Amino acid sequence: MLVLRKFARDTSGMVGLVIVLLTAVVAALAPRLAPHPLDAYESHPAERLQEPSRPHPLGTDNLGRDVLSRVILGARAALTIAVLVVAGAMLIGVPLGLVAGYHRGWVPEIIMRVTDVFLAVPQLILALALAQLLGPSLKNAMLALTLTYWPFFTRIVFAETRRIRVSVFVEALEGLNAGARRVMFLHILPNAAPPIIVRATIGMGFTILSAAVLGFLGMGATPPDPEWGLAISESRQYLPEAWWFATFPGIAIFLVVFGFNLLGDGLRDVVDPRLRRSR
Amino acid sequence: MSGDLVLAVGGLGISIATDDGVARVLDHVDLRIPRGRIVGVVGESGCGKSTLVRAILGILPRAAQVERGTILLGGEDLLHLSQRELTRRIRGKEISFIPQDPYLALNPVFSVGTQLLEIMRWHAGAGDNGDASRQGHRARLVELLRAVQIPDPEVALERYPHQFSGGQRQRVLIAGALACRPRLVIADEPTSALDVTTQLQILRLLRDLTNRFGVSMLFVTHDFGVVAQLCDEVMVMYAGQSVEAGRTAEILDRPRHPYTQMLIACHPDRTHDLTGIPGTVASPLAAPSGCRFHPRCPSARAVCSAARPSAVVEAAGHEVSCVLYHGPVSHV
Amino acid sequence: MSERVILAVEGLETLLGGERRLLGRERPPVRAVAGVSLALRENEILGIVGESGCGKSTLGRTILGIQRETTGTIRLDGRTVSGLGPRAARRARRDIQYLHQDAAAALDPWWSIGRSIEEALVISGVGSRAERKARIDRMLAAVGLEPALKRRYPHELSGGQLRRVTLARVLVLAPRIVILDEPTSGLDLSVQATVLGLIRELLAEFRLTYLFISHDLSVVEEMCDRVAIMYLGRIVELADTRQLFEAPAHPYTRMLLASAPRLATGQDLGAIPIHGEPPSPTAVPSGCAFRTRCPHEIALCADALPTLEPVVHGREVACHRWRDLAAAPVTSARRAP
Amino acid sequence: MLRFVLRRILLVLPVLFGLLVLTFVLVRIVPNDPSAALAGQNATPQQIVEIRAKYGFDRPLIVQFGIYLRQVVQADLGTSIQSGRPVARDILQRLPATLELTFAALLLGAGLGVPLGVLAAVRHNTWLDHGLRFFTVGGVAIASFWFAIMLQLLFSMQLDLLPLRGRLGTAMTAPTQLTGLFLLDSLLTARFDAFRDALRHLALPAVTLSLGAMATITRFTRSGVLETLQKEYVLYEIAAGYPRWLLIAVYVLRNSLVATITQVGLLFGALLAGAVVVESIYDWPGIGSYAVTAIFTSDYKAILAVTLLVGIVYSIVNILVDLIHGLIDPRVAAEF
Repeated sequence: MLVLRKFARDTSGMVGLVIVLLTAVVAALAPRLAPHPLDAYESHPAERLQEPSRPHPLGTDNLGRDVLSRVILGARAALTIAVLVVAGAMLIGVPLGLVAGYHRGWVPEIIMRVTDVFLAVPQLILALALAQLLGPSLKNAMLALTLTYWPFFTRIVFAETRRIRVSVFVEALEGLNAGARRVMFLHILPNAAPPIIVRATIGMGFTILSAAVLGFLGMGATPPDPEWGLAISESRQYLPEAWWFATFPGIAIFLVVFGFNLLGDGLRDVVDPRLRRSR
Repeated sequence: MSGDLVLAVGGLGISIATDDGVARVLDHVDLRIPRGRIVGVVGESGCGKSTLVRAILGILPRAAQVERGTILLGGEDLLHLSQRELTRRIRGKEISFIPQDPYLALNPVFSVGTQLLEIMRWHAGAGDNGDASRQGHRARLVELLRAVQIPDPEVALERYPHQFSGGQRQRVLIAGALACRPRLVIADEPTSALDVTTQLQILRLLRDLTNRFGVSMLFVTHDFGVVAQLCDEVMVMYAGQSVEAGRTAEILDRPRHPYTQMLIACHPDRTHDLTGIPGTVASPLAAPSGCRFHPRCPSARAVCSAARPSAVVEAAGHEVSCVLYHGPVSHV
Repeated sequence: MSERVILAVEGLETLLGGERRLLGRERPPVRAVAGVSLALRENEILGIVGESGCGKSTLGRTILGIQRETTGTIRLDGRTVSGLGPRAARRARRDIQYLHQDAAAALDPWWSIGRSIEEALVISGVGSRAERKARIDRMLAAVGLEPALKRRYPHELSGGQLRRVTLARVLVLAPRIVILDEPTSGLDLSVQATVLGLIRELLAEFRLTYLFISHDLSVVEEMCDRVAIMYLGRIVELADTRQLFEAPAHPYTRMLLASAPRLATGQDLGAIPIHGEPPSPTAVPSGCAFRTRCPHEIALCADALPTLEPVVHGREVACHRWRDLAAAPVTSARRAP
Repeated sequence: MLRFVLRRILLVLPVLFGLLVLTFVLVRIVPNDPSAALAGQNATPQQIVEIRAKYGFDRPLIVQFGIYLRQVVQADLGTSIQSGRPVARDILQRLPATLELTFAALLLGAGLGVPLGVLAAVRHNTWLDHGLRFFTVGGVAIASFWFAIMLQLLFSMQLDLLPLRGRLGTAMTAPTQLTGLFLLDSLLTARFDAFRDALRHLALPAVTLSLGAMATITRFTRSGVLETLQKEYVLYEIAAGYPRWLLIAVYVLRNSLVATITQVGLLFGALLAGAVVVESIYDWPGIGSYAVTAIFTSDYKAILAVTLLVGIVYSIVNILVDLIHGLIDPRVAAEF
């Protein structure tokens, strides 16, 4: 396909793809890759806050656990959260956007007004409030993120559907007397897919960041889970001496989110016809 | 044809590097525009009309490469000028441009007056920007808007493009094209987005104004009917080659080149058996050698694929690039 | 062409848009079609001609049924098919199909040509898979396309090929009437000729009737049996093609004919006075809509709406002054003999 | 234009109403016992009973919503558990600090982001463009709380160049309150020592907060300029002989800024969200750190009030964005 060939030429997009694939592999094989897989939950007070060294390349934390191992194990948590939250948000948001964009009348009106309300508060703040009300736990954090992320998909799908709905080929299908469901799911949805995919890709990175913030503020993962945001939060009182404790989980977050963003950005350029021509 | 040429394009060849290889968009184009005349350039899509226009204006895309040829404006080869000189002296000043789609050609967020006065101010040059000349520009622009029959020109200057109809916008653009007293106006299908009654009014205006201001015009179009209405002379292009040029009546009534003959025969005013021209225009990525029309030409011979035939003078000012006319005497 | 009327439209009116929003500027509806009556005869090509915004496309869409008529009746073979909801209207009018102006845009870019054509049959619930394939192959051959094309995608085809594909998609449903909306717009002259030739061949082969919407007078003169001229939602003149082009009766028809670029030498650009642009469809003048641009306007034109009245057999004009003007000479660029 | 403004404001009203419904739903329906939740963890049974009576939790939901609505309109947002003072007063007192921080970040982000974006577009597909792309994609990939800690680690703890936390040094008295923005107040009252100190304290939080905004603005300005450069009117302007610098600096930029400004409106939300994290790390006495403390102490009234306030501020900013939009592009205002 032309699109794939074009994407293959896009260096930064490919770098993003490689980072994302590597992260996926690391997450899948985390317990095998981590040098000290048991450090997820075991502590070794004797070895606390050791500088990076041969046995602990990234040092140890306040409980003597291997930072490298916990960073690797954290990848699994981060990716799981991202996939579940984005998938959940799409499951809610995409059909709503499709229905609101295709039909006219009060149902779309209500859907879009509710979406507006959700979008009027920054997602993170809403998620924080919701997570707090539901009670701090990883499960509730994910639920809060999902329940506040779907409007982004609704809005994109809505706009795309409105645009495609008035296109000539949809009118031609109406001339052939095609039904609403056929037009919506067989024609509009595939045509709206590229921006949805881009949004989902970037949304993965975004969700990893948000989840880390929730973890950092104590609204997400709970100790002793190996989660990056939580780890950085735990590290604060040991600064500036134990700099490695704070630094490496942050670099891990950066790398993974960077990978998703590069990938999404590359995909955007491929699917965005406006930027295809260069003058 | 007199020696008094405003513009002379000779043997122009341009290629553009694309993802799929080098496209030889223009192979060999000759074009002459005598002073005070309106010369039409006609051809179907992909014939290289717009590349020719962009080459003359010096606004070819970055990937384009001029391989050979000259573009002489009053004896000066524009291809040898830097972008800086083109901007300072040529574009908008010596050669101005009327674009295809009046709906898209004006910047929507600036008033019409701001846009047109900016051009005039810029081309007036440094040291000529005092209040007096500013008033002068404004007065001249109002005069021009009146000449293109924009009602209330003073008020019109303050208005935004979306407040004008398509025909009025095209009038504004014509006024803009004449603002800096150019020698040559290039009009790129300026009426194809307009309805026929509006089109005729615009064509009339162009005809009157070229006479009145003594400018020459290059008029690009795909419509032979418009050529018949407006142009003194016409040049026919096929796949990056100029194939025939001459007086309009001569070309329309006695076309010499097989392509011109077949194309004119496709016009519903000239035919009743709608058969078209067999085959399709070759991609510039894999253009045929020699005369690029030879794969579709019923009169093609072996020599046609060898080299592009040079132009032959067939009648006064009528030149054809086709071996059918390569007699022993008339060869130039 | 027979005299049998296959489609009769009576007093058709279509209002478009129109909304009143909170604190927003009120937008009155546009009468895109403002009372059109016409009869389409079996196996004829009836041209609908007018400038952009005259309502010719809306008329086509209303007759097709994807745009609902506000008032008026449409009878197909004597059967009333108007006054129905959108899907019911299309079911009742399945004998009418529509060819879109922009063939490239009329096909879903994600679907292969074969699937797009087959979908027309699937929606109509036609036949088994094998039967559909046979019908599609036959139709592709009829429009002059290779069966191998079925696996290609719209962006891989040329303008002429796409036009043939969209023709095949509507003809595979075996319609009796096809509304052709600017069927050659955007095509090069040489391609236009072959497409027009094909359209004419198909008329005979499938015993079709065409409503031919166009702004290109050269094409219309070549293709159509009869022509209706529209101005701001109304038909102002309806006549046999030859009659109309030889002796246009309505002042607007005269203006249109005189403006049209024709392939004839020795034209005089200034022969006919033409002024103004068509008024906005949201502010149609009272009485005769054309009076603001008409050189022959009298007081009556502003007061009374002229209706289509028969002039001679088969010819109708909506002008208060056609009798006075019939005497006046007409200049227009005529096609070369 | 007036009609346009009024219409924009009217369109926001349903959103604000929706916001009230949302916050109402959040606190009345999500927790098991809203009275207990509202009273806080250390409340006595007596307090819970009082709360129940005050908010009418024994009455039908619709009545409760009416009570809630009246309280909000009267700016009675309840008493904060952490400070023991009315939430509305707490918020009013802390709002200027947050505004100072977010505006500083926005100014920094736009001031650098717009030129960088134009540069990237003009040098499209060069190493500079690719480098800036790395920056724009990377800038939004950094967790702000981590970035804040890293900056503290480097500039405060290791190099000792800038203060670690707070809005002013402990020895410094705050300038007389006029606007509540320390930078502005200190300048207006000619307190240059306070200005210097406030600026030093503002530097790290503002840089932290602006990083993502700057990246986003750069990116949208770049694509806006690139898109505008492909427009037909730019081709016309080039053909009319506009020099390139004039074309880009005036004609292209103004069109491209439409996209950028829309983005700034959306970014403001991200900035407010970012302020929550950044303020709590730098101990910045604004709404954000207030919200975080509220979360830790389960101070529902404060959480709700902040959510409501952020929604209102965000809506106002977006009205402003639309107005600027209308001023830049006359077609937008003409639509209404």
